[in-house]
Amino acid sequence: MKKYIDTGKKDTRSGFGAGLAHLGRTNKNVVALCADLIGSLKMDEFIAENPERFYQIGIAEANMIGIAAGLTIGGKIPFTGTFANFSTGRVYDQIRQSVAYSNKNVKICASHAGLTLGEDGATHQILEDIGLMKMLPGMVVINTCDYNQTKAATIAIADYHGPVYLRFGRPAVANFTPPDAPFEIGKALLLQEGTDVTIVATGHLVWEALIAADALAEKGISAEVINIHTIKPLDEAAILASVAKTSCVVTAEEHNILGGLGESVARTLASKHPVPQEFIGTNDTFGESGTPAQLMEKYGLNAAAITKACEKVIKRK
Amino acid sequence: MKKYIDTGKKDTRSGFGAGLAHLGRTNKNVVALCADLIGSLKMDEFIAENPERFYQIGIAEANMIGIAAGLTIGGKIPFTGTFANFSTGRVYDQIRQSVAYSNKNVKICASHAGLTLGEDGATHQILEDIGLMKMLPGMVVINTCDYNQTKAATIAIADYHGPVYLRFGRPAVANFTPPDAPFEIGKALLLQEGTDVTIVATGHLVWEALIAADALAEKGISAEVINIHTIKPLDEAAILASVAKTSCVVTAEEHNILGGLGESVARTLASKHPVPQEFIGTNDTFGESGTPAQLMEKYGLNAAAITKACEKVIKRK
Amino acid sequence: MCSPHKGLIFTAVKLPNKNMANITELNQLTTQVRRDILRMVHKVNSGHPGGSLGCAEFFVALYNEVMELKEGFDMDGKEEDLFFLSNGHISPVFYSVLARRGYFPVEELNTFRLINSRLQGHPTTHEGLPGIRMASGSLGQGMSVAIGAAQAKKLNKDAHLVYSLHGDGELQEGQNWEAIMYASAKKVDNLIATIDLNGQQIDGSTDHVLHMGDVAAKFKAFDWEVLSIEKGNDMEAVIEGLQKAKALSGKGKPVCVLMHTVMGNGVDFMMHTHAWHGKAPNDEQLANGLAQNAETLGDY
Amino acid sequence: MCSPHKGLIFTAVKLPNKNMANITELNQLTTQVRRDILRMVHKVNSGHPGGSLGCAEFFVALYNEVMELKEGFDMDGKEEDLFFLSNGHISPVFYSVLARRGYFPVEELNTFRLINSRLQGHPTTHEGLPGIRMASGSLGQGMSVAIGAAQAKKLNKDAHLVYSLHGDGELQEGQNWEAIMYASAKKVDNLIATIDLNGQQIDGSTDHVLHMGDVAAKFKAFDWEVLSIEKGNDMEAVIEGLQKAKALSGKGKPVCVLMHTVMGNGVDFMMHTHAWHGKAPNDEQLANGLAQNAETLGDY
Ligand SMILES: Cc1ncc(C[n+]2csc(CCOP(=O)(O)OP(=O)(O)O)c2C)c(N)n1
Ligand SMILES: Cc1ncc(C[n+]2csc(CCOP(=O)(O)OP(=O)(O)O)c2C)c(N)n1
Ligand SMILES: [Mg+2]
Ligand SMILES: [Mg+2]
Repeated sequence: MKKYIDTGKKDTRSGFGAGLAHLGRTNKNVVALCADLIGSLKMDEFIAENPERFYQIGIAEANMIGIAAGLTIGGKIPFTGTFANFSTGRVYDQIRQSVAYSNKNVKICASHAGLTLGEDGATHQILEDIGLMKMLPGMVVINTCDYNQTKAATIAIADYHGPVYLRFGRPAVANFTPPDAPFEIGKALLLQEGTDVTIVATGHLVWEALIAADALAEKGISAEVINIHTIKPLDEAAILASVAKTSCVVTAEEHNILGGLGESVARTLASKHPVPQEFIGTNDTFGESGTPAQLMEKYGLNAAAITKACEKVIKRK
Repeated sequence: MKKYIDTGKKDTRSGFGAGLAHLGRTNKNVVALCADLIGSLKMDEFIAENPERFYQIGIAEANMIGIAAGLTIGGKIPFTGTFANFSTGRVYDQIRQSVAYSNKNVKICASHAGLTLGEDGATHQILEDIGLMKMLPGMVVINTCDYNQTKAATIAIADYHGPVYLRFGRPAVANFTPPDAPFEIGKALLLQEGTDVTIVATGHLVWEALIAADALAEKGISAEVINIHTIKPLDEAAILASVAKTSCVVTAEEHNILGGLGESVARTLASKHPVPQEFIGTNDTFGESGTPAQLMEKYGLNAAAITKACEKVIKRK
Repeated sequence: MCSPHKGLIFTAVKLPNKNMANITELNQLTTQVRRDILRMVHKVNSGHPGGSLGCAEFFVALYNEVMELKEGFDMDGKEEDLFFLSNGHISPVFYSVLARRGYFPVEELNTFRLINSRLQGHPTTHEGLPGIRMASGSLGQGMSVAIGAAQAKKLNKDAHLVYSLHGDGELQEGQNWEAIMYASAKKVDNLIATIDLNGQQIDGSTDHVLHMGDVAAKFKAFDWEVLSIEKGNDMEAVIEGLQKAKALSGKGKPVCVLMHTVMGNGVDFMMHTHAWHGKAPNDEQLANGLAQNAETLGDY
Repeated sequence: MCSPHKGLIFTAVKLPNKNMANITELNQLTTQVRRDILRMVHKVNSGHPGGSLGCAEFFVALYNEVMELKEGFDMDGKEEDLFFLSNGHISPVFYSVLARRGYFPVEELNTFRLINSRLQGHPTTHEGLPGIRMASGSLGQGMSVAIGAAQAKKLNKDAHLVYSLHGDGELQEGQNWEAIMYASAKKVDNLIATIDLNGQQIDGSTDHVLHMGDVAAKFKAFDWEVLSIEKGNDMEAVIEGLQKAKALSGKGKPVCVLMHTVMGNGVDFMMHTHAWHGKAPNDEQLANGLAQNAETLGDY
């Protein structure tokens, strides 16, 4: 088995901030917008270096999306930044019409996604944003797993022409992907090869999936781990190839099991190759206040939960 | 096979209007709100009879949802009315916080859902509202199939305490369910028994599914047809019982195949009983202007498409 | 009044001679546009004649007298004035004026709201229709978009202006007020937003549906430059008003033009009522309406 | 100034004697509330002290002097005044005042933002905390809710009032302006909406982030009755202002109270800056802050 080393805990949003700062230096068309959450989104460096290319919108997310769409007319590549909830559910119709349907080159960058937002509680912990964004035709949906990957993805999406939703999070988590790995939109990463079960994980749960795979290996179970950083377009070929070997799958996401990655995988498999699947995600519930670790434990979103789900799904083959 | 008779084409939204008028007479706590679309929502009768219980909000859907939530405090049962797009995507965060998370007794009633809205085109043809609403914990999601069922559902949801999303449509379609059938939230209706394939259909596609079942019968294929008027909570038992017989399923909805009923069914089956499934719905595309029939034909949402999908899925068993 | 015209676009169509554009010619074009509107919505028995007819002078003036336009069409629209229609339901007037300005063949008006058409019920970029830079239809989004485009122009050191149009009922959408607050706070002074103050929306008059009070006072309280066009269906008044707005731009404030129009203007039985907001005339009504607007430049 | 009090609620807690409530007692309670706020956010190293401290006088006045409250708590709140907190992030002050008013045990403040608590980061009905009738946290939604509750009161022929609080930065959200336009158009005159004009939001002063101009002029242009409390951290001024607002209610217009407060008020190093909008004090800072607000009614 491959060994993955945590090179030190870092928040994914800082990866976004670093990527954006890099773009500020390398791509003059990149502009950034924020709705009164500069610090949380780690946009300070970009702003300090490119004040004329930053738009402080105030607490008006709908206006932010519209302005971003307008800025593309004239050749700008706008990166909008706010919490995931206010990046998606708050402005769904605005994204739908002015960005997705109009095919504008807007990058919607969303921090504090999911339960790991922590103490602010349920009003801020969106667990539906992947589902919201994946339903929009033409929208690319990315959920990165660590600092390095978030930085790479931020840089990569500037070179892709079209609407992108980039989801990342608040807490410091293991940073384990190579700092120099190029980010390829839509290309799943096979992190661990295995034969008994496929784990398809995204975002913060990729690291948990790797821990689960280790735990399973100790029990003699060979788990394949796929980092599905891009939820749309989904790398169906990678998933089908893996399931062809393992004949069962566990999906893992920091998201409601209704509407998210898990259901995309279930649809893909039901269409092509039906197999037993277990769903790691929140079970149709709102979150609550607590520390990220407490919440991930309480709502069953960690390595232990993934391990159990793998054991269960294998029995269902 | 059972025979279903179209007693005359009627629009489902008129069923809503009739149900609301009935409630106006029978339940003094029912109030109605509209965002400048009274005629389209068929609210005229309720308003004429209960002017003091009607709130004209103007073109401000977010405000409408908030006011509805507030009206529940004091014991009112608010029914909000606007197009499906402006009932959901436009106000997702408002519904999320002020209705779903706050568990307010608001009935969000949405007309002109899906492609059959017709000539107004894609900005108005929401194909994601089922997915949007199903992801909200505690939200009941209903998509009725004809005038009679819409009227019955409208009346029934007033007696259920909690947030409800009721989806219906614009065009006149076959009216074939019994006018006196009680509406039971969450209880699937077995319309046609069969052994070769299960068709799980909702909304306007239920009638198409019945036509498809007839066509299949002529080819010697026995299709079971389930009217899944309630998408959430999903009647999993009914679906599993049927699939236990037929071992394959076709889902049919006037909605993107990403995020909707089809994926809910796929998740259910992947968790309990994986079988081949085909998805009738729009294939991740925006709609366009055209007549309802033209659009349903172009985007593959009719009896012919369901028939083909059934034949395909049976081969995949 | 005769601003330099940057030439025709695409196809040679029946346009008033740009170098001698005069009020009579613009009025003739307006009458033809009214015919187009009526015929378009009649043919498919759907669409929005009321607001379209009321804004005919505005569109004709804007595209044939007021805006500086480049030859050809590209999405970026650099070094030319831009226009965004926020109240997308009045697409018929937009399509007619774009076609007759040369953005696409006038004959294509025949495909309005038909399946597989570039002339969708509400304007869209999705089908590649020249002249359209943003989808609209879901109300309330256009001002934000126009602001973004205006700020891009500033960044690009492009001195051209951005125009937008909004319904009065549409102003009930809160996103407008986010945009209105932002535009003055950030000194977006290359934006001229016009409000179609026809006093009507779907369910009745704006007074009846949601009384909007003094709209001018609201924009002023939000620190905009505000001017009125009292006669929004008088070509000279519209042009004069828009030229005044131009003159007020670039001085640190966004400019709002409150344009008083009559819904359904030019077709007597459609005037002054919300009834024709989104209803097509039948055959007889069409004939009546066309009789009131005699052919000038040739029907499509 | 001494309105009749409709009695205590639930538990016997240290409350100023309602029948002889006086400014000194209310100020003592306010100081205790400030201690509660500091200790709550310090314990979990998260939460929003700045806005909470600035609104302490308002909450104490509202719940102990201004509102008519029934005994007990039910969701419908018929025949009593209601309050909605739209800027839900200042939950610490809300929780402290509710607890000390008797809605739930003061000791429960210990559970603020902990897992399995009824005292969520932002107020919610989801965990059944008495005193809360609507979740907030996502900004901009509370005025609509308050309007709905006020209209339900009218339908119920309940003459009580509905109060709400909103941040100044929060007013940048467009939904507020939908609600503001609606409330005057529909004569929702049993609503008293207070704005916490502290001039600060997350990224800096409101002037810096998105200059809001003359807020009073905006409300007036939207046809509201507007009054100001210049000294929003002076108990007498707050009570006087709210009583004036009460007197203005019922006359056909919604009432807006522009309350000038100091963010972080009562803790010198937290005052007049956005820095403490959402940051908890460390141990030393806590000690310092508590030293500036000596215990009056007993810490929880
Ligand atoms: C967000 C949204 N809500 C509702 C509608 C439905 N709708 C279309 S036009 C209209 C009335 C618009 O009134 P106004 O802006 O005054 O336009 P006019 O009727 O004068 O043309 C409404 C409510 C919509 N298109 N978008
Ligand atoms: C819709 C929404 N957008 C953004 C946020 C993040 N947020 C929380 S508080 C805040 C600033 C609020 O400013 P103000 O209303 O003035 O409150 P104050 O800082 O004075 O307490 C922001 C942007 C939010 N909670 N909701
Ligand atoms: Mg109008
Ligand atoms: Mg503030």
